[in-house]
Formats: sequence, structure tokens, C-alpha cells
Amino acid sequence: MSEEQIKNLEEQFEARIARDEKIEPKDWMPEKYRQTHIRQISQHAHSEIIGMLPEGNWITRAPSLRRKVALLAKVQDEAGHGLYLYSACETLGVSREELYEQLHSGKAKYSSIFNYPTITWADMGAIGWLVDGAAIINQVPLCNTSFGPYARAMIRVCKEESFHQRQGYEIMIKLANGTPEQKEMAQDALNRWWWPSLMMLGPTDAESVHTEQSMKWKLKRKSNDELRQQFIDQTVPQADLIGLTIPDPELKWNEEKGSYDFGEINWDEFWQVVKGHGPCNKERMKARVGAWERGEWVRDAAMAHAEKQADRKLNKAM
Amino acid sequence: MSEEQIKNLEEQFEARIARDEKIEPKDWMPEKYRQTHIRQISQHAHSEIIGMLPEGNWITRAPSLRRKVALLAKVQDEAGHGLYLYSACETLGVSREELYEQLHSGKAKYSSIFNYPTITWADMGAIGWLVDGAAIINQVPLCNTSFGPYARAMIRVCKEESFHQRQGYEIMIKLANGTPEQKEMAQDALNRWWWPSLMMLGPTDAESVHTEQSMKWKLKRKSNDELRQQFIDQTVPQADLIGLTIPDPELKWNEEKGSYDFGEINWDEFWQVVKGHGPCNKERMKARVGAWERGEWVRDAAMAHAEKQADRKLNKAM
Amino acid sequence: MKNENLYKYILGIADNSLILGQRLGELCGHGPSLETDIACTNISLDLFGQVRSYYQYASKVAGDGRTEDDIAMLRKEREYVNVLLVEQPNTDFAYTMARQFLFDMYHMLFLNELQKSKDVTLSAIANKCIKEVSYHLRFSSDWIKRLGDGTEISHQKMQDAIDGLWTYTDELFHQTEADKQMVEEGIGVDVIKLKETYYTKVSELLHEASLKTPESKYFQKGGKQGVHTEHLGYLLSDLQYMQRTYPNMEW
Amino acid sequence: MKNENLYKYILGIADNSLILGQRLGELCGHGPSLETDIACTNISLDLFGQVRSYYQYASKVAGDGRTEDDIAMLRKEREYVNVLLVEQPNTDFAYTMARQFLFDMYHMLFLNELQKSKDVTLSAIANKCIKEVSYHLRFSSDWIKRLGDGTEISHQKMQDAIDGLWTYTDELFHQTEADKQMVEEGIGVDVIKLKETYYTKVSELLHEASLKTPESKYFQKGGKQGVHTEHLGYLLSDLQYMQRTYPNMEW
Repeated sequence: MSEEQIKNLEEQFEARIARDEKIEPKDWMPEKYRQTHIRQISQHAHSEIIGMLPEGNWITRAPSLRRKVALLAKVQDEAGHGLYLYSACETLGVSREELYEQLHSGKAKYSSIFNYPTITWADMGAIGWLVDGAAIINQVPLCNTSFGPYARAMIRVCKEESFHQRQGYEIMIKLANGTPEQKEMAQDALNRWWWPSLMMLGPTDAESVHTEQSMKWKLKRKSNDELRQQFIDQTVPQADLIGLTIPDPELKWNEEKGSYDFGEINWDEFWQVVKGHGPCNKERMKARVGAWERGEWVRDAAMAHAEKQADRKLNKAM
Repeated sequence: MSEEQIKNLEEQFEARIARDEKIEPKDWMPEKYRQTHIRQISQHAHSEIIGMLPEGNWITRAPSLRRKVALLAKVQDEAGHGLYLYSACETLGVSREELYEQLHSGKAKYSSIFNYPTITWADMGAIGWLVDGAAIINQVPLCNTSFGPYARAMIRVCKEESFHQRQGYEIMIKLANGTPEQKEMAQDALNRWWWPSLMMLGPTDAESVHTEQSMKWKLKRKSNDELRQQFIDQTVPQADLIGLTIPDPELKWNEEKGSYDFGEINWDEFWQVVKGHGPCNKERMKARVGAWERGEWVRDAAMAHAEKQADRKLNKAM
Repeated sequence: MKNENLYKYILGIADNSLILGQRLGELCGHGPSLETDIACTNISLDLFGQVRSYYQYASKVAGDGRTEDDIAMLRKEREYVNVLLVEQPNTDFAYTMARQFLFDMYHMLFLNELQKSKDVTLSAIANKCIKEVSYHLRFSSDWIKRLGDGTEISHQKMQDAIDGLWTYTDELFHQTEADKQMVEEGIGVDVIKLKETYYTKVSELLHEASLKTPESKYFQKGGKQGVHTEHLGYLLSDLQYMQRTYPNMEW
Repeated sequence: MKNENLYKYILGIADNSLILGQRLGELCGHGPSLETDIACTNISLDLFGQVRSYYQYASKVAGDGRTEDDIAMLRKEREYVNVLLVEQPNTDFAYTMARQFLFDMYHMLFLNELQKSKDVTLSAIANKCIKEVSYHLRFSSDWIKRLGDGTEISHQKMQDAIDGLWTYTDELFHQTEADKQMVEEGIGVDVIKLKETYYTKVSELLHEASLKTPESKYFQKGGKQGVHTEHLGYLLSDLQYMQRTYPNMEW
């Protein structure tokens, strides 16, 4: 193809996106679009998979059968999200094995929030309420993103996530209205998860890269700081409602701008965790890589069996 | 050596034993004596080592710090017994590795009692009281056995065992005098450990092999049935004293013979466990073999390091 | 308790699902593939759903104010009456699948009969569960075949798992006094009658999977009397942790 | 509580020994050789002995009727204030020995100072413990050298263990508010002053063992504030099992 032809295609492509048409896997797309989407969708898929671990940590210790069932269902949903996000990613011409390899080698990232430990039951509430809450704010705009498979996956994901978020908040309500010990547990979880949740909305706009391009492709609709403000404005009243205190002495309603002012985020901690030195980065990777390695003989066997079955069918047919 | 010379030596050997002289490792001894002792001493050593497992199972869950310390000390003692019994055995010209190999391959036996699971804390009491109690009855006569290293080891072992036995009985006293739940726990442990403890004294005399030879070599002083009777007569009053019931409806004081009559032992169960099909035979072997295999690189490293150190010394000296 | 045998009978069923569900729950996020993770979590979820139905009924039968959670999480180690099979650890994926298959096959036959129970609640629960369990059985059977007839390594591992767990199968067909009473009253399932079919069907599938049916005639028992393997205690200390540490609270 | 800082200070010392002792207790009968089994059990035993002295003292200081066992076994997960280092799992023998060494070296320097405490009870405990701990340190140091300077495999495993656990060393030298108060009163040890000596001595031994001293400057913290790794919860569910399940009983 000549340079001009490519330019032409690119212009048509951008025009389609501008008209809110969906790009489908078989459509022509610029290589950068493909790569950006592989990166973002797989990062999202990895986050779902790694995200199973901190919550999975409390399945065996859930305090009631009802909560255990709900937690199992939630973790199963996350595995499901992972599954169809990987599928969406595969439509861009990358294999699941390659994506895993990127995760296991540390090349691919996942959401840093999952590098914090879940140390009490209340963390199950806080994760649902805050982490899924922040995730939804990140993800709702993606339901209208330009790449069809990703947009459709996000519609389903967001629906389930908001169910999870309500479920998490409901755990917090129960604790906050419970015994003093339970209330303390809830407050402690909020204290530990609040700041990392704010970090989930990404670095400040000043530090953020790729934003302009992402806006054009509808991978992003609002800036990180806007999303963060939205999250705070939405969450603070929820905390107030159940009598929990946001652990930020500088948090204050700003009548003029119609939203909350808040304190300085510890960006050193943010970057330490992103770079692989958070409290659980190593544990998480060890768990995933370990599962993958321990599972190798199982996957090999499944493959071998499928081949044998195919051969047998073929032999019968001949 | 001529046959006559050997016969001569054998006669002198038997005479020495008859005079209650001790046989020492460097003394001449009949091959059968050597083999019998290797078998019995190593079996005893293995029992100490395997015996660490059922009790080790409750170290992390001991109900008080005092009990935890006592349990750790007891298990450590058992390891110590294992250590000097293996040493006694090694004086007969067999290496520790060979002995382990016999254990791990299933060729060597160990006391069947350790193939029962420890499922409540009261089992720590029952093991001390009953299992160590039966062991002492088996072992006290061995303090006068003919083979010097074994006899000396047994003196030390018996002293510690009787401490363990008192400690176990003391656990039972505390439980029996405790809450109804604790008393029930103690009774339940007695119910489960009573019959296997009777089996520890070995098959009935009718089924027992090697006895005559063992008597001559002072490896045995009384028959299994005599030892069993002694154990029962000693233990029943101890149970009575703390208000626990021996789980044998046929148990009855026999005024005439001055000892207890008791019910039929389930010898099918005995042989099933001896043959490797008890509740925990596989678990115990898996634990030991697993530890040994996982430890191989450690032992290799220790050896390699020792060689390097020796070389360095030598080089320095030259 | 007015109907103690029925209460005991319900626990005898429910505890199996509770403990097996708990074991599967340990694996969440640690399986050999995302698909097996989802399936195992799903089976665990089904089992806990069943468990809730049973314990809610048991709570009603007991009528002493104990809730489903009290029954599930506040008994002593000697009061759990699950079979030894389901408490065996997740040694590796072959063990996990063999344990599942050996239980699912029984579970399927059992529920099929329980549907005919005179007790309408049990019959209704059985009716609801059987669809789920037939999926479990299909899933575990498929893996027995895949691993049995996969690679040399997987064949060996699966044979080891079947051999290792075989000793716990016979107990599935033991009857407690409560069981016998319930059979007599037309409420319980006469498990003895299921035994032959069970071993035939298991053998058939093992054969299809190129695996040998173990010949050992030595079996372990005790679970139904609350005499468990040493594995159960540790499982319970996690299962009960929250209820024990924070008693009498709502979650 | 009249002397809350002292109480907290004692727990800060005792919890380290408690949790490390518990970890070592898990290994009993599962070590690479009989000799190491005996040694690890012995170290565990020493640590629990120390723990009893500290908690008995803490019980006296608290003066609210809580016994040594209540303090050891009936706190919530967020109330244990051990450093993260000691709760790390027994991944393999290299990790076990590396954890031991990295703690023993600190423990030794710490007790050496604690002997000079104005608090006569703490000073006496330190005096008693230091002999035990110097044996622990000799034992763990020897194994660092054996494994570091043994085979290629053992060298790699030991280096991995040191690298993996390094991130938990810095926390040993953090001070809580209670710590600072106790230092001011001449009761507590100013751990910050031990830091340089610690890293020098550790580096020297690693060098002697042909191992590299890690250069990473990223460290984990939180244990002293009761924010632990996910490993601690499971350890506690076993540690507390009996006290939680059978409350208010004598054993």
C-alpha cells in the first residue's frame, strides 16, 4: 500500500470513530490502534485475574454462608470478565499464551490496587465498595469506546461490577451498623483502602501519557483528575451515610466549585507499587506463575487428549 | 574360622549374656544377633521419628503456651531418642542412610500406633498416658538387655518416657476435671486410643514369633500377653481415679487371678494397620519421604560445604 | 430434639457438600487454567448453595434457634459427619478431579433416590440439586478421561490419585443408625443399594479413561462417626475463624 | 491501663518471638534431617519460653485479669504487632534459615541493649534470653554459610531467600510512639542505633557465605501497626483455634 493509501484509510478510520461507528476485528485499523488496544484490554483482563487473589483469600474464611456464596459468585464473575476480555483481545491477533507470558514476565501491568493485602473481612466490603466503585468510574465511559468487542465486553462488565459495588457497600453497611468491633473493622478497612482507591484513577493529568490519542479513540473520555473528583464526590456521601470517616483531614466540601477538596496523594507510594515493590506484588506474581507452572502438565494432557480424540474420529471416518 | 571355633565363640557369647555381661559393638557376635538387633533398634528409632508426626500435628494448635512448650519439648525428646537409637544401631555396622532407606521403602516397620490420627487436643493426653505408658512397659525390661549401647539408650529413653507419661496423664486429669466438653473430649480420646494401645504390646503369644531367642538375648523378658495384662492392670485404676471409663464392657476385676479380665482385641484391625492399611500409614510415609526428598539439596549442600572447608584447611596447612 | 434422626440425616448429606465446597474454594485463582478456575468456583458455589438449603432445613428441624451458620460453623471437630473422601487435600489437580469424580458419581446416584423421599423438603432440594450435580459429574468425568488418556505423566498422576483416594470410597455406602431409621421411614436413601451401580459406573469410566480400577479391599472409615483424618482440623480452623472470633454478630 | 506504653512495648517484643516460634513449630518432623528438626524445635521452644516471660509480665502490667494465654491467643488480627519478617512462610529450608538469620542478628543486638533497660524485669528476661539467642544466631549463620557456599543449587536458593526477605528487614528498625516513649524513659532500646551495625554484620556474613547483599531500597512495613501480610491470618486461625473454640477453660 502506498503512503497515500494508508493515509486515506487512516482518515476514513478516524472519521468512522468520530461518527461513533464501532471498529470490528476484521476491519482495517492502524497498527498503533491495535497495539494500544491489546495493551489496554489485556491489562484490564490481567487485573480481573489478579483481582481474584485478594478476594479469594477470604473465601475459606467468609463469616456466613450467605457471604461465602456471594463472594464465590463475585470471584467467579471476575474470572468470567477475564475470560471475555482475553477473548476480545485475541480478536486483535494475539494469543492467550502470549498475553499470559507478558503478565508472568512482568512486561504487562495490572491494576496496582491488587497489590495490597486483604487482612480482615471488612476488606471484602471495602474492595467492593471502593475498588469496584473506582473501576466502574474508569470503565463506564468504555461502554462507548470505539473498538466493538471491548465496548460490548465493558457493557457486561459494568453491569456486574455495579452489582458487586452495591454488594460491597452492603457489607460495609452491615459492619457499620454492627457491634463496635465490626464498625471498627469497617473504619479500618476504609482507612487502608481509601488512598489506594484514589490512586486507581491513575496519575495526575500532568503525569499522564497517551491521553490525547486515547480521547480520540474513545478509550478515554475524561481526564484522570476528573474521574478522581467524580469518585470522591460520589463516595464521600456514602461514607457519611453509614457513619464512617474518610481518612483525609483535608477533605472539605467546596461550595464554590460544587465538589470536594481533598488532601495530597502519596505519589511515591503509587510509583513504588507500580514499579513492583508494593506489599503483595511478589506474592501475586508468585501465585499466578506458580498456578501456571503447576498446571502445565494438565494443559498438556488436555491437548494430547484432544488430539487423540480427533485422530480417532478421523480413523473412524476413513 | 572353623565351624568348631565359631561354635566355641557362640557358646562363650551366650555364656556372657547369661552372666549378665554387656555385649559391646566391638565384641564378636553371631550374625543373627547383629541382624536381630539392627532390626529391633532401628524399628524403635523409626517409631520415635514417625511418632513425632501425630503429636507435631497439634503444636501449632496447643490450647495454652504452657502446653505448647511442653509438647514441643516432648517432640524434641522423641527426635533425640531417635537420634541416639540410630547411633546405637550404627555401631552394628549399618549406616543411617540405609536405615532411612529401609523405612522409606516400607521394608522396615515402626510402631503401628502412630498410624492413627490425632484429631482433638485430648489425643495429646491419651498418647502420653496410654501410648507412652504401653511403650514404657515394653521398654523397661530393655534397660537390662544384653547389647550395651541399646541398654544404655533405653535407660535414658525410659526416664524421659515416664516423664512424658505423667505429663500425658496430667493433661487427662485437667480435662477430666474440666468442663463437660473437656471431659467428653478426654473420654472420646480414651475410647479411640484404648484398643490400639493394647495392640502396641504385640500379637498374642500364640501368634508371636522370635520370642524364645529374644528371651535368651534379653530383648524380651515377658510375653506380649503378660505385658498387656500388666498395662491393663496399671491403667484401669488410673482411669477410675479421674472418672473416665475404659471402653470395654467386658473389663472386670478377677479376684482370683488378681488382675483384670478384658474383651477380645480386634486383631483384623491390628493386621490391617501392620500391613500398611491403617488410617494414616500413607500420610506418615508421605510426610517422611517428602521431608527427606525435599531435604536432599540441603544435605548435599552441607556435604559440599564441609568438603570445601576441609580442602581450605588442607591448602592452608600446605 | 423432636426429630433428631432427621436432623442428623440432613447433616450427613450437607456436611459432604460443605467440606467439598470449602476444599474447592481454596483453589480459587490457583487452578491450571482460567476455565478450570471458573468451573471449580462454580461447583463450589453450587455446593454451598445446596448446603444452605440443607442447613436451613436442619435449623427448622432442630428448632432451637440455631441458624444455618451456627450449624455450619459452630460445631466441634468431632461433630462434623462428612465422609473422609471430601476432606482430602488438593494435592494436585489429579487428586482434585479424582476426589470430585468419586464423589459426584455417588452424589448423582444419591440425589436421584433422594428425589423420591417422603420428606417433601428433601425431595425438593434433591430435585433442585440434581441438575447442578449432573453438570459436576460431566465436568469431573471429562477430566478423568482427559488426564487418564492424555500424556504419560497425566495418566500416572491420575492413576495415583484414584489409587490414593480409593480407600475412602467404601465409606460412602456406610449407614449410621440415623440413616437406617430414615430409610425405614421412607425419608432416607438406602445407600447400600447404590453400591454396586456406583462401582460399575466408576469402573466403566475409569476403563474408558485407560485407567485401572484399584483392587485393594482395605478401606478407611470414620467420617460419619466424626472420626476424621488430620486434614479436617485445619480446614475447620479457617472455616470457623470468623464465627469463633466474632461470636453472635450479623454479617 | 496505667502503663499502656510499657504494655505495648512488651507486646512489640513478644509478638516477634510468638509468631516466629509458631512458624518453626509447623516444621516439626518435616525438616531436611533429624538434626535440623531437633534444632528448629529447640529454637521454637526457646522462643515460646521467652514469649511466656514477656506475656506474663504484660499480664501484670495490664492488670486487667488477662492471662498470658489471653494475650497470646485472643487478640484480633489487627492487634498483633510483630514485624512482617517473622510471619513469612516456610517456603523452603533456605527461606526458613534466612528468616531466622535476619531475625536472630537483630534479636541479638536488641537483647544486648535490652539488658541495660531500667526496667528490671525486661533486663532480667533479656539477660536470660541472650544465651539462647546467641545459639540461634550461630545455628542460622552456619546454615547461611553452608547453603550459600555449598552447591550451586543451594547457593541460588539461599540467594533467592535473602533477596525475597530483604524487603522486610528495614521494619526491624522502625519505632512506634510507644517505642519512642520507652526509649525516652530509659526502658526501651533505641533500635535506630542498631541499624548500621545490623546491616554491617549481616553483609559480612553474607559475604563470607559467598552471597550478595541485596541492593534494593524498597522496603515493606506495617507489622508494628498491625497491618500484616496475608500469611498471618491463617497462622492465627490455627494458633487461636482451641482458645476460640473452647473459651474460658483451663488446660
